[in-house]
Amino acid sequence: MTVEIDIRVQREAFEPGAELTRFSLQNSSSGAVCTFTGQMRDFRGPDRATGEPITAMELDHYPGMAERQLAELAADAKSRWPLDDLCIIHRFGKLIPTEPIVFVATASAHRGDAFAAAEFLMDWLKTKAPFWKKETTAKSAEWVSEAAADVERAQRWAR
Amino acid sequence: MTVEIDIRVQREAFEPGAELTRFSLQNSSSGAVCTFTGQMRDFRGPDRATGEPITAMELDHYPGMAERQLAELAADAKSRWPLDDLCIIHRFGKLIPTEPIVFVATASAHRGDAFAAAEFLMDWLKTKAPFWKKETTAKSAEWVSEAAADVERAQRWAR
Amino acid sequence: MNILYFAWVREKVGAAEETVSPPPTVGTLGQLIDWLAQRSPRHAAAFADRKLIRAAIDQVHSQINASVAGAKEVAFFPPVTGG
Amino acid sequence: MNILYFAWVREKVGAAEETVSPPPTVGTLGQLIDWLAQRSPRHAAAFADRKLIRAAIDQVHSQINASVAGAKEVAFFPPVTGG
Repeated sequence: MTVEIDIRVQREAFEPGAELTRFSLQNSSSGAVCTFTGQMRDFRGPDRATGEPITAMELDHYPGMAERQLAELAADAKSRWPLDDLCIIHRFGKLIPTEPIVFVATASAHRGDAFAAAEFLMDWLKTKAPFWKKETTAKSAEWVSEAAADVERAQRWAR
Repeated sequence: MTVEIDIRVQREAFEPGAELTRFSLQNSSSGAVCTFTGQMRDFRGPDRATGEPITAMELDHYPGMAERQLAELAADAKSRWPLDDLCIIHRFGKLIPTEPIVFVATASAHRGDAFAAAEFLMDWLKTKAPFWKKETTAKSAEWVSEAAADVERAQRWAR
Repeated sequence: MNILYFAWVREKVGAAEETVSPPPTVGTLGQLIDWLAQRSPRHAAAFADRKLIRAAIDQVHSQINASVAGAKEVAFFPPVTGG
Repeated sequence: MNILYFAWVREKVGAAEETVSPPPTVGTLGQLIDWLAQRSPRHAAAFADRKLIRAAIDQVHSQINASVAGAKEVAFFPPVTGG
Protein backbone atom coordinates (compact mmCIF):
# COMPACT_ATOMS: atom_id res chain seq x y z
CA MET A 1 0.00 0.00 0.00
CA THR A 2 1.19 3.45 -0.84
CA VAL A 3 0.17 6.72 0.73
CA GLU A 4 0.92 8.91 -2.26
CA ILE A 5 -1.21 8.32 -5.34
CA ASP A 6 0.92 7.89 -8.46
CA ILE A 7 -0.41 10.39 -11.00
CA ARG A 8 1.71 11.47 -13.93
CA VAL A 9 0.97 13.97 -16.68
CA GLN A 10 3.91 13.72 -19.03
CA ARG A 11 5.19 14.45 -22.51
CA GLU A 12 7.39 11.34 -22.55
CA ALA A 13 6.22 8.00 -23.93
CA PHE A 14 5.67 5.22 -21.41
CA GLU A 15 5.46 1.44 -21.60
CA PRO A 16 2.26 -0.06 -20.10
CA GLY A 17 3.89 -3.44 -19.47
CA ALA A 18 6.70 -1.88 -17.44
CA GLU A 19 4.11 0.08 -15.46
CA LEU A 20 2.12 -3.08 -14.72
CA THR A 21 5.31 -4.87 -13.60
CA ARG A 22 6.07 -2.05 -11.17
CA PHE A 23 2.47 -1.70 -10.02
CA SER A 24 1.85 -5.39 -9.38
CA LEU A 25 5.15 -5.81 -7.49
CA GLN A 26 4.26 -2.76 -5.41
CA ASN A 27 0.85 -4.28 -4.64
CA SER A 28 1.74 -7.94 -4.57
CA SER A 29 -0.58 -8.72 -1.68
CA SER A 30 -3.63 -7.31 -3.46
CA GLY A 31 -5.65 -10.17 -4.91
CA ALA A 32 -6.83 -8.18 -7.92
CA VAL A 33 -5.02 -5.84 -10.31
CA CYS A 34 -6.81 -4.27 -13.27
CA THR A 35 -5.25 -2.08 -15.94
CA PHE A 36 -6.54 -0.11 -18.88
CA THR A 37 -4.38 1.28 -21.67
CA GLY A 38 -5.72 3.73 -24.22
CA GLN A 39 -3.68 3.56 -27.40
CA MET A 40 -3.68 6.15 -30.14
CA ARG A 41 -5.96 5.07 -32.96
CA ASP A 42 -4.59 5.08 -36.47
CA PHE A 43 -7.86 6.02 -38.17
CA ARG A 44 -10.69 8.48 -37.70
CA GLY A 45 -14.30 7.63 -38.34
CA PRO A 46 -16.51 4.76 -37.22
CA ASP A 47 -14.11 1.96 -38.13
CA ARG A 48 -10.75 1.26 -39.70
CA ALA A 49 -12.18 -0.07 -42.97
CA THR A 50 -14.02 3.15 -43.87
CA GLY A 51 -11.96 5.58 -41.78
CA GLU A 52 -9.25 8.00 -42.80
CA PRO A 53 -5.69 7.18 -41.64
CA ILE A 54 -4.34 9.42 -38.88
CA THR A 55 -0.69 10.32 -39.26
CA ALA A 56 -0.12 12.24 -36.03
CA MET A 57 -1.82 13.62 -32.96
CA GLU A 58 -1.28 16.62 -30.75
CA LEU A 59 -2.66 16.43 -27.23
CA ASP A 60 -3.23 19.87 -25.75
CA HIS A 61 -3.66 20.05 -21.98
CA TYR A 62 -4.14 22.50 -19.14
CA PRO A 63 -1.00 22.17 -16.99
CA GLY A 64 -1.81 22.30 -13.31
CA MET A 65 -5.51 21.69 -13.72
CA ALA A 66 -4.83 18.33 -15.44
CA GLU A 67 -2.87 17.01 -12.46
CA ARG A 68 -5.37 18.49 -10.06
CA GLN A 69 -8.36 16.98 -11.85
CA LEU A 70 -6.74 13.53 -12.03
CA ALA A 71 -5.91 13.71 -8.31
CA GLU A 72 -9.56 14.53 -7.60
CA LEU A 73 -10.75 11.61 -9.73
CA ALA A 74 -8.31 9.32 -7.90
CA ALA A 75 -9.52 10.49 -4.50
CA ASP A 76 -13.13 10.02 -5.64
CA ALA A 77 -12.37 6.46 -6.78
CA LYS A 78 -10.74 5.68 -3.43
CA SER A 79 -13.83 6.94 -1.62
CA ARG A 80 -16.13 4.71 -3.69
CA TRP A 81 -14.19 1.41 -3.65
CA PRO A 82 -11.79 -0.21 -1.17
CA LEU A 83 -8.63 0.20 -3.26
CA ASP A 84 -5.13 -0.67 -2.08
CA ASP A 85 -3.57 1.54 -4.74
CA LEU A 86 -4.10 3.17 -8.09
CA CYS A 87 -2.05 4.79 -10.82
CA ILE A 88 -2.93 7.19 -13.65
CA ILE A 89 -0.59 8.22 -16.46
CA HIS A 90 -1.67 10.62 -19.20
CA ARG A 91 0.49 11.97 -21.99
CA PHE A 92 0.38 15.34 -23.70
CA GLY A 93 2.19 16.81 -26.71
CA LYS A 94 2.86 15.02 -29.97
CA LEU A 95 1.95 11.36 -30.34
CA ILE A 96 2.25 8.93 -33.19
CA PRO A 97 -0.32 6.23 -33.99
CA THR A 98 -0.35 3.13 -31.75
CA GLU A 99 1.45 4.92 -28.89
CA PRO A 100 -0.17 4.62 -25.44
CA ILE A 101 -1.98 7.81 -24.45
CA VAL A 102 -3.40 6.91 -21.07
CA PHE A 103 -2.90 4.16 -18.49
CA VAL A 104 -4.83 3.42 -15.33
CA ALA A 105 -4.16 0.63 -12.85
CA THR A 106 -6.12 -0.35 -9.76
CA ALA A 107 -5.31 -2.81 -6.97
CA SER A 108 -7.88 -4.22 -4.59
CA ALA A 109 -8.67 -7.34 -2.58
CA HIS A 110 -11.59 -8.12 -4.90
CA ARG A 111 -11.78 -8.06 -8.67
CA GLY A 112 -15.18 -6.35 -8.87
CA ASP A 113 -13.80 -3.30 -7.10
CA ALA A 114 -10.63 -3.25 -9.22
CA PHE A 115 -12.63 -3.44 -12.46
CA ALA A 116 -15.25 -0.88 -11.42
CA ALA A 117 -12.69 1.65 -10.21
CA ALA A 118 -10.61 1.38 -13.41
CA GLU A 119 -13.68 1.84 -15.59
CA PHE A 120 -14.86 4.74 -13.46
CA LEU A 121 -11.47 6.45 -13.73
CA MET A 122 -11.47 6.12 -17.50
CA ASP A 123 -15.07 7.30 -17.90
CA TRP A 124 -14.66 10.35 -15.69
CA LEU A 125 -11.24 11.18 -17.03
CA LYS A 126 -12.72 11.20 -20.55
CA THR A 127 -15.24 13.89 -19.60
CA LYS A 128 -13.40 15.82 -16.86
CA ALA A 129 -9.65 15.83 -17.38
CA PRO A 130 -8.55 18.89 -19.40
CA PHE A 131 -6.95 17.28 -22.44
CA TRP A 132 -7.83 17.93 -26.08
CA LYS A 133 -6.89 15.81 -29.08
CA LYS A 134 -6.06 17.21 -32.49
CA GLU A 135 -5.75 14.55 -35.17
CA THR A 136 -3.76 15.02 -38.36
CA THR A 137 -4.69 13.15 -41.53
CA ALA A 138 -3.39 13.53 -45.10
CA LYS A 139 -6.11 16.12 -45.69
CA SER A 140 -6.40 18.12 -42.51
CA ALA A 141 -5.69 18.61 -38.81
CA GLU A 142 -8.86 18.68 -36.73
CA TRP A 143 -9.79 18.92 -33.09
CA VAL A 144 -11.68 15.84 -31.97
CA SER A 145 -15.31 16.43 -30.96
CA GLU A 146 -16.77 15.28 -27.69
CA ALA A 147 -18.22 11.77 -28.04
CA ALA A 148 -21.85 11.41 -26.97
CA ALA A 149 -21.04 7.85 -25.87
CA ASP A 150 -18.40 9.16 -23.44
CA VAL A 151 -20.86 11.60 -21.89
CA GLU A 152 -23.40 8.82 -21.44
CA ARG A 153 -20.88 6.43 -19.94
CA ALA A 154 -19.73 9.07 -17.45
CA GLN A 155 -23.31 9.70 -16.33
CA ARG A 156 -23.52 6.14 -15.02
CA TRP A 157 -21.30 7.22 -12.13
CA ALA A 158 -23.18 10.37 -11.17
CA ARG A 159 -24.29 10.53 -7.56
CA MET B 1 -5.33 -9.16 -35.08
CA THR B 2 -4.53 -12.78 -34.47
CA VAL B 3 -6.39 -15.82 -35.67
CA GLU B 4 -5.25 -18.14 -32.90
CA ILE B 5 -6.42 -17.27 -29.41
CA ASP B 6 -3.57 -17.26 -26.91
CA ILE B 7 -4.63 -19.57 -24.06
CA ARG B 8 -2.09 -21.03 -21.71
CA VAL B 9 -2.55 -23.45 -18.82
CA GLN B 10 0.87 -23.75 -17.25
CA ARG B 11 2.82 -24.77 -14.18
CA GLU B 12 5.48 -22.08 -14.73
CA ALA B 13 5.25 -18.62 -13.18
CA PHE B 14 4.59 -15.72 -15.56
CA GLU B 15 5.08 -11.98 -15.40
CA PRO B 16 1.91 -9.93 -16.11
CA GLY B 17 3.89 -6.85 -17.19
CA ALA B 18 5.82 -8.82 -19.79
CA GLU B 19 2.53 -10.27 -21.04
CA LEU B 20 0.98 -6.80 -21.35
CA THR B 21 4.05 -5.56 -23.25
CA ARG B 22 3.71 -8.42 -25.71
CA PHE B 23 -0.07 -8.13 -25.95
CA SER B 24 -0.18 -4.38 -26.53
CA LEU B 25 2.58 -4.49 -29.16
CA GLN B 26 0.70 -7.30 -30.90
CA ASN B 27 -2.49 -5.20 -30.84
CA SER B 28 -1.03 -1.75 -31.20
CA SER B 29 -3.82 -0.53 -33.46
CA SER B 30 -6.54 -1.43 -30.95
CA GLY B 31 -7.63 1.70 -29.12
CA ALA B 32 -8.36 -0.12 -25.86
CA VAL B 33 -6.44 -2.77 -23.94
CA CYS B 34 -7.71 -4.09 -20.59
CA THR B 35 -5.93 -6.57 -18.34
CA PHE B 36 -6.78 -8.35 -15.14
CA THR B 37 -4.29 -10.16 -12.94
CA GLY B 38 -5.38 -12.38 -10.07
CA GLN B 39 -2.60 -12.63 -7.51
CA MET B 40 -2.40 -15.25 -4.79
CA ARG B 41 -3.70 -13.87 -1.54
CA ASP B 42 -1.53 -14.17 1.54
CA PHE B 43 -4.40 -14.59 4.01
CA ARG B 44 -7.64 -16.51 4.29
CA GLY B 45 -10.79 -15.08 5.79
CA PRO B 46 -12.68 -11.86 5.17
CA ASP B 47 -9.67 -9.52 5.42
CA ARG B 48 -5.97 -9.44 6.10
CA ALA B 49 -6.32 -7.98 9.60
CA THR B 50 -8.39 -10.85 10.99
CA GLY B 51 -7.37 -13.55 8.50
CA GLU B 52 -4.95 -16.43 8.86
CA PRO B 53 -1.69 -16.20 6.86
CA ILE B 54 -1.45 -18.55 3.90
CA THR B 55 1.97 -20.08 3.40
CA ALA B 56 1.40 -21.98 0.16
CA MET B 57 -1.19 -23.00 -2.35
CA GLU B 58 -1.73 -26.00 -4.57
CA LEU B 59 -3.86 -25.51 -7.67
CA ASP B 60 -5.36 -28.76 -8.89
CA HIS B 61 -6.72 -28.77 -12.43
CA TYR B 62 -8.27 -31.05 -15.03
CA PRO B 63 -5.75 -31.21 -17.88
CA GLY B 64 -7.43 -31.10 -21.27
CA MET B 65 -10.76 -29.88 -19.98
CA ALA B 66 -9.13 -26.75 -18.53
CA GLU B 67 -7.75 -25.70 -21.92
CA ARG B 68 -10.98 -26.68 -23.62
CA GLN B 69 -13.14 -24.73 -21.19
CA LEU B 70 -10.96 -21.61 -21.48
CA ALA B 71 -11.10 -21.85 -25.27
CA GLU B 72 -14.91 -22.01 -25.07
CA LEU B 73 -15.02 -18.99 -22.77
CA ALA B 74 -12.75 -17.10 -25.17
CA ALA B 75 -14.95 -17.97 -28.15
CA ASP B 76 -18.02 -16.93 -26.18
CA ALA B 77 -16.40 -13.58 -25.32
CA LYS B 78 -15.55 -13.01 -28.98
CA SER B 79 -19.15 -13.70 -29.98
CA ARG B 80 -20.46 -11.16 -27.45
CA TRP B 81 -18.07 -8.23 -28.02
CA PRO B 82 -16.09 -6.98 -31.04
CA LEU B 83 -12.64 -7.97 -29.79
CA ASP B 84 -9.44 -7.68 -31.79
CA ASP B 85 -7.69 -10.18 -29.54
CA LEU B 86 -7.64 -11.76 -26.12
CA CYS B 87 -5.30 -13.76 -23.96
CA ILE B 88 -5.86 -16.03 -20.95
CA ILE B 89 -3.11 -17.51 -18.78
CA HIS B 90 -3.88 -19.76 -15.81
CA ARG B 91 -1.38 -21.50 -13.59
CA PHE B 92 -1.64 -24.85 -11.84
CA GLY B 93 0.56 -26.67 -9.33
CA LYS B 94 2.31 -25.11 -6.35
CA LEU B 95 2.14 -21.36 -5.86
CA ILE B 96 3.55 -19.08 -3.22
CA PRO B 97 1.75 -16.00 -1.88
CA THR B 98 1.70 -12.88 -4.09
CA GLU B 99 2.41 -14.88 -7.28
CA PRO B 100 0.10 -14.23 -10.23
CA ILE B 101 -2.43 -17.06 -10.69
CA VAL B 102 -4.45 -15.84 -13.63
CA PHE B 103 -4.13 -13.16 -16.30
CA VAL B 104 -6.62 -12.05 -18.92
CA ALA B 105 -6.10 -9.36 -21.55
CA THR B 106 -8.57 -8.00 -24.09
CA ALA B 107 -8.04 -5.65 -27.05
CA SER B 108 -10.84 -3.77 -28.76
CA ALA B 109 -11.57 -0.53 -30.59
CA HIS B 110 -13.65 0.69 -27.64
CA ARG B 111 -12.93 0.59 -23.95
CA GLY B 112 -16.43 -0.52 -22.89
CA ASP B 113 -16.05 -3.72 -24.87
CA ALA B 114 -12.51 -4.37 -23.58
CA PHE B 115 -13.61 -3.90 -19.95
CA ALA B 116 -16.80 -5.96 -20.28
CA ALA B 117 -15.07 -8.86 -22.01
CA ALA B 118 -12.26 -9.01 -19.43
CA GLU B 119 -14.74 -8.98 -16.56
CA PHE B 120 -16.88 -11.61 -18.28
CA LEU B 121 -13.87 -13.87 -18.81
CA MET B 122 -12.90 -13.63 -15.15
CA ASP B 123 -16.45 -14.19 -13.87
CA TRP B 124 -17.10 -17.22 -16.06
CA LEU B 125 -13.64 -18.64 -15.57
CA LYS B 126 -14.22 -18.50 -11.80
CA THR B 127 -17.32 -20.70 -12.06
CA LYS B 128 -16.56 -22.84 -15.12
CA ALA B 129 -12.84 -23.50 -15.51
CA PRO B 130 -11.82 -26.75 -13.78
CA PHE B 131 -9.27 -25.51 -11.24
CA TRP B 132 -9.34 -26.06 -7.48
CA LYS B 133 -7.37 -24.20 -4.84
CA LYS B 134 -5.99 -25.80 -1.71
CA GLU B 135 -4.58 -23.30 0.76
CA THR B 136 -1.98 -24.18 3.38
CA THR B 137 -1.78 -22.24 6.64
CA ALA B 138 0.27 -22.91 9.78
CA LYS B 139 -2.63 -25.03 11.08
CA SER B 140 -4.02 -26.87 8.09
CA ALA B 141 -4.33 -27.40 4.36
CA GLU B 142 -7.87 -26.87 3.10
CA TRP B 143 -9.68 -26.88 -0.20
CA VAL B 144 -11.23 -23.49 -0.89
CA SER B 145 -15.05 -23.43 -0.98
CA GLU B 146 -17.04 -21.98 -3.81
CA ALA B 147 -17.73 -18.28 -3.18
CA ALA B 148 -21.40 -17.29 -3.36
CA ALA B 149 -20.29 -13.89 -4.70
CA ASP B 150 -18.58 -15.56 -7.66
CA VAL B 151 -21.71 -17.52 -8.52
CA GLU B 152 -23.79 -14.33 -8.38
CA ARG B 153 -21.32 -12.38 -10.52
CA ALA B 154 -21.29 -15.12 -13.14
CA GLN B 155 -25.08 -15.12 -13.35
CA ARG B 156 -25.00 -11.53 -14.65
CA TRP B 157 -23.77 -12.91 -17.97
CA ALA B 158 -26.34 -15.69 -18.38
CA ARG B 159 -28.30 -15.59 -21.62
CA MET C 1 -15.35 -46.07 -18.84
CA ASN C 2 -12.61 -43.94 -17.35
CA ILE C 3 -13.49 -42.13 -14.10
CA LEU C 4 -11.45 -39.14 -12.93
CA TYR C 5 -11.52 -37.47 -9.51
CA PHE C 6 -10.21 -34.03 -8.61
CA ALA C 7 -9.48 -31.98 -5.49
CA TRP C 8 -11.06 -33.32 -2.27
CA VAL C 9 -13.14 -35.85 -4.21
CA ARG C 10 -9.85 -37.41 -5.30
CA GLU C 11 -8.48 -37.30 -1.76
CA LYS C 12 -11.61 -38.93 -0.31
CA VAL C 13 -11.79 -41.65 -2.94
CA GLY C 14 -8.04 -42.20 -2.60
CA ALA C 15 -7.47 -42.37 -6.36
CA ALA C 16 -7.13 -39.92 -9.22
CA GLU C 17 -8.44 -42.31 -11.83
CA GLU C 18 -10.06 -45.71 -12.23
CA THR C 19 -11.48 -47.70 -15.10
CA VAL C 20 -14.91 -49.18 -14.48
CA SER C 21 -17.59 -51.12 -16.35
CA PRO C 22 -20.93 -50.16 -14.87
CA PRO C 23 -23.92 -52.45 -15.56
CA PRO C 24 -26.47 -51.47 -18.22
CA THR C 25 -28.82 -50.19 -15.50
CA VAL C 26 -26.48 -47.21 -15.06
CA GLY C 27 -27.87 -44.71 -17.55
CA THR C 28 -27.39 -41.26 -16.01
CA LEU C 29 -24.74 -39.41 -14.04
CA GLY C 30 -26.90 -39.77 -10.93
CA GLN C 31 -27.10 -43.52 -11.39
CA LEU C 32 -23.35 -43.67 -11.99
CA ILE C 33 -22.77 -41.86 -8.68
CA ASP C 34 -25.08 -44.31 -6.88
CA TRP C 35 -23.17 -47.22 -8.37
CA LEU C 36 -19.70 -45.76 -7.66
CA ALA C 37 -20.67 -44.92 -4.06
CA GLN C 38 -21.14 -48.62 -3.39
CA ARG C 39 -17.63 -49.58 -4.48
CA SER C 40 -15.95 -48.81 -1.15
CA PRO C 41 -16.43 -46.86 2.08
CA ARG C 42 -14.09 -44.20 0.65
CA HIS C 43 -16.25 -43.85 -2.45
CA ALA C 44 -19.31 -43.63 -0.21
CA ALA C 45 -17.66 -40.87 1.84
CA ALA C 46 -16.64 -38.95 -1.29
CA PHE C 47 -20.19 -38.98 -2.67
CA ALA C 48 -21.94 -38.56 0.70
CA ASP C 49 -23.08 -35.00 0.01
CA ARG C 50 -24.30 -34.95 -3.59
CA LYS C 51 -24.95 -31.19 -3.51
CA LEU C 52 -21.16 -30.65 -3.40
CA ILE C 53 -20.41 -32.85 -6.40
CA ARG C 54 -20.02 -31.54 -9.92
CA ALA C 55 -19.37 -33.68 -12.99
CA ALA C 56 -18.13 -33.54 -16.55
CA ILE C 57 -18.82 -36.08 -19.28
CA ASP C 58 -16.03 -36.23 -21.84
CA GLN C 59 -14.76 -32.87 -20.53
CA VAL C 60 -18.09 -31.06 -20.73
CA HIS C 61 -19.87 -29.84 -17.57
CA SER C 62 -22.98 -32.00 -17.18
CA GLN C 63 -26.09 -32.16 -15.00
CA ILE C 64 -27.05 -35.07 -12.76
CA ASN C 65 -29.68 -36.37 -15.19
CA ALA C 66 -27.31 -36.38 -18.20
CA SER C 67 -26.84 -39.68 -19.99
CA VAL C 68 -23.50 -41.44 -19.62
CA ALA C 69 -24.22 -43.78 -22.53
CA GLY C 70 -21.13 -43.96 -24.71
CA ALA C 71 -19.09 -41.73 -22.38
CA LYS C 72 -15.37 -42.44 -22.42
CA GLU C 73 -14.35 -40.16 -19.56
CA VAL C 74 -16.46 -39.04 -16.59
CA ALA C 75 -14.96 -36.70 -14.00
CA PHE C 76 -16.21 -35.84 -10.51
CA PHE C 77 -15.06 -32.80 -8.56
CA PRO C 78 -16.16 -30.03 -6.18
CA PRO C 79 -17.38 -26.67 -7.49
CA VAL C 80 -14.43 -25.02 -9.23
CA THR C 81 -12.38 -22.39 -7.36
CA GLY C 82 -9.76 -21.20 -9.82
CA GLY C 83 -9.01 -17.71 -11.08
CA MET D 1 -7.47 38.42 -14.09
CA ASN D 2 -5.58 35.89 -16.16
CA ILE D 3 -7.49 34.33 -19.07
CA LEU D 4 -6.31 31.05 -20.62
CA TYR D 5 -7.49 29.48 -23.87
CA PHE D 6 -7.04 25.88 -24.98
CA ALA D 7 -7.46 23.79 -28.15
CA TRP D 8 -9.52 25.45 -30.92
CA VAL D 9 -10.61 28.26 -28.59
CA ARG D 10 -6.93 29.22 -28.34
CA GLU D 11 -6.50 28.95 -32.11
CA LYS D 12 -9.56 31.09 -32.80
CA VAL D 13 -8.63 33.76 -30.27
CA GLY D 14 -5.05 33.64 -31.53
CA ALA D 15 -3.57 33.71 -28.02
CA ALA D 16 -2.98 31.16 -25.26
CA GLU D 17 -3.19 33.68 -22.48
CA GLU D 18 -4.08 37.30 -21.77
CA THR D 19 -4.41 39.45 -18.70
CA VAL D 20 -7.60 41.50 -18.53
CA SER D 21 -9.37 43.80 -16.11
CA PRO D 22 -13.09 43.48 -16.71
CA PRO D 23 -15.39 46.21 -15.40
CA PRO D 24 -17.34 45.64 -12.16
CA THR D 25 -20.47 44.82 -14.21
CA VAL D 26 -18.85 41.48 -15.13
CA GLY D 27 -20.00 39.22 -12.30
CA THR D 28 -20.44 35.76 -13.85
CA LEU D 29 -18.71 33.53 -16.36
CA GLY D 30 -21.47 34.30 -18.85
CA GLN D 31 -20.92 38.03 -18.46
CA LEU D 32 -17.16 37.53 -18.79
CA ILE D 33 -17.71 35.71 -22.08
CA ASP D 34 -19.96 38.55 -23.34
CA TRP D 35 -17.28 41.05 -22.43
CA LEU D 36 -14.38 39.05 -23.92
CA ALA D 37 -16.32 38.43 -27.16
CA GLN D 38 -16.30 42.20 -27.78
CA ARG D 39 -12.54 42.53 -27.57
CA SER D 40 -11.86 41.54 -31.19
CA PRO D 41 -13.43 39.74 -34.17
CA ARG D 42 -11.30 36.69 -33.28
CA HIS D 43 -12.66 36.67 -29.75
CA ALA D 44 -16.16 37.02 -31.18
CA ALA D 45 -15.55 34.04 -33.48
CA ALA D 46 -14.13 31.91 -30.66
CA PHE D 47 -17.17 32.56 -28.46
CA ALA D 48 -19.74 32.49 -31.29
CA ASP D 49 -21.28 29.15 -30.24
CA ARG D 50 -21.56 29.26 -26.45
CA LYS D 51 -22.82 25.67 -26.30
CA LEU D 52 -19.34 24.50 -27.30
CA ILE D 53 -17.52 26.50 -24.64
CA ARG D 54 -16.51 25.05 -21.27
CA ALA D 55 -14.80 27.01 -18.51
CA ALA D 56 -12.76 26.60 -15.35
CA ILE D 57 -12.35 29.18 -12.61
CA ASP D 58 -9.04 28.79 -10.80
CA GLN D 59 -8.70 25.31 -12.30
CA VAL D 60 -12.14 24.07 -11.26
CA HIS D 61 -14.82 23.21 -13.86
CA SER D 62 -17.52 25.91 -13.54
CA GLN D 63 -20.97 26.62 -14.91
CA ILE D 64 -21.95 29.67 -16.94
CA ASN D 65 -23.66 31.35 -13.98
CA ALA D 66 -20.67 30.90 -11.62
CA SER D 67 -19.25 34.04 -10.08
CA VAL D 68 -15.86 35.22 -11.27
CA ALA D 69 -15.43 37.59 -8.33
CA GLY D 70 -11.92 37.21 -6.95
CA ALA D 71 -10.92 34.71 -9.66
CA LYS D 72 -7.23 34.79 -10.53
CA GLU D 73 -7.33 32.44 -13.51
CA VAL D 74 -10.24 31.73 -15.83
CA ALA D 75 -9.83 29.21 -18.66
CA PHE D 76 -12.02 28.64 -21.73
CA PHE D 77 -11.90 25.49 -23.82
CA PRO D 78 -14.00 23.00 -25.82
CA PRO D 79 -15.42 19.85 -24.17
CA VAL D 80 -12.45 17.71 -23.15
CA THR D 81 -11.39 14.81 -25.40
CA GLY D 82 -8.47 13.15 -23.59
CA GLY D 83 -8.06 9.57 -22.47
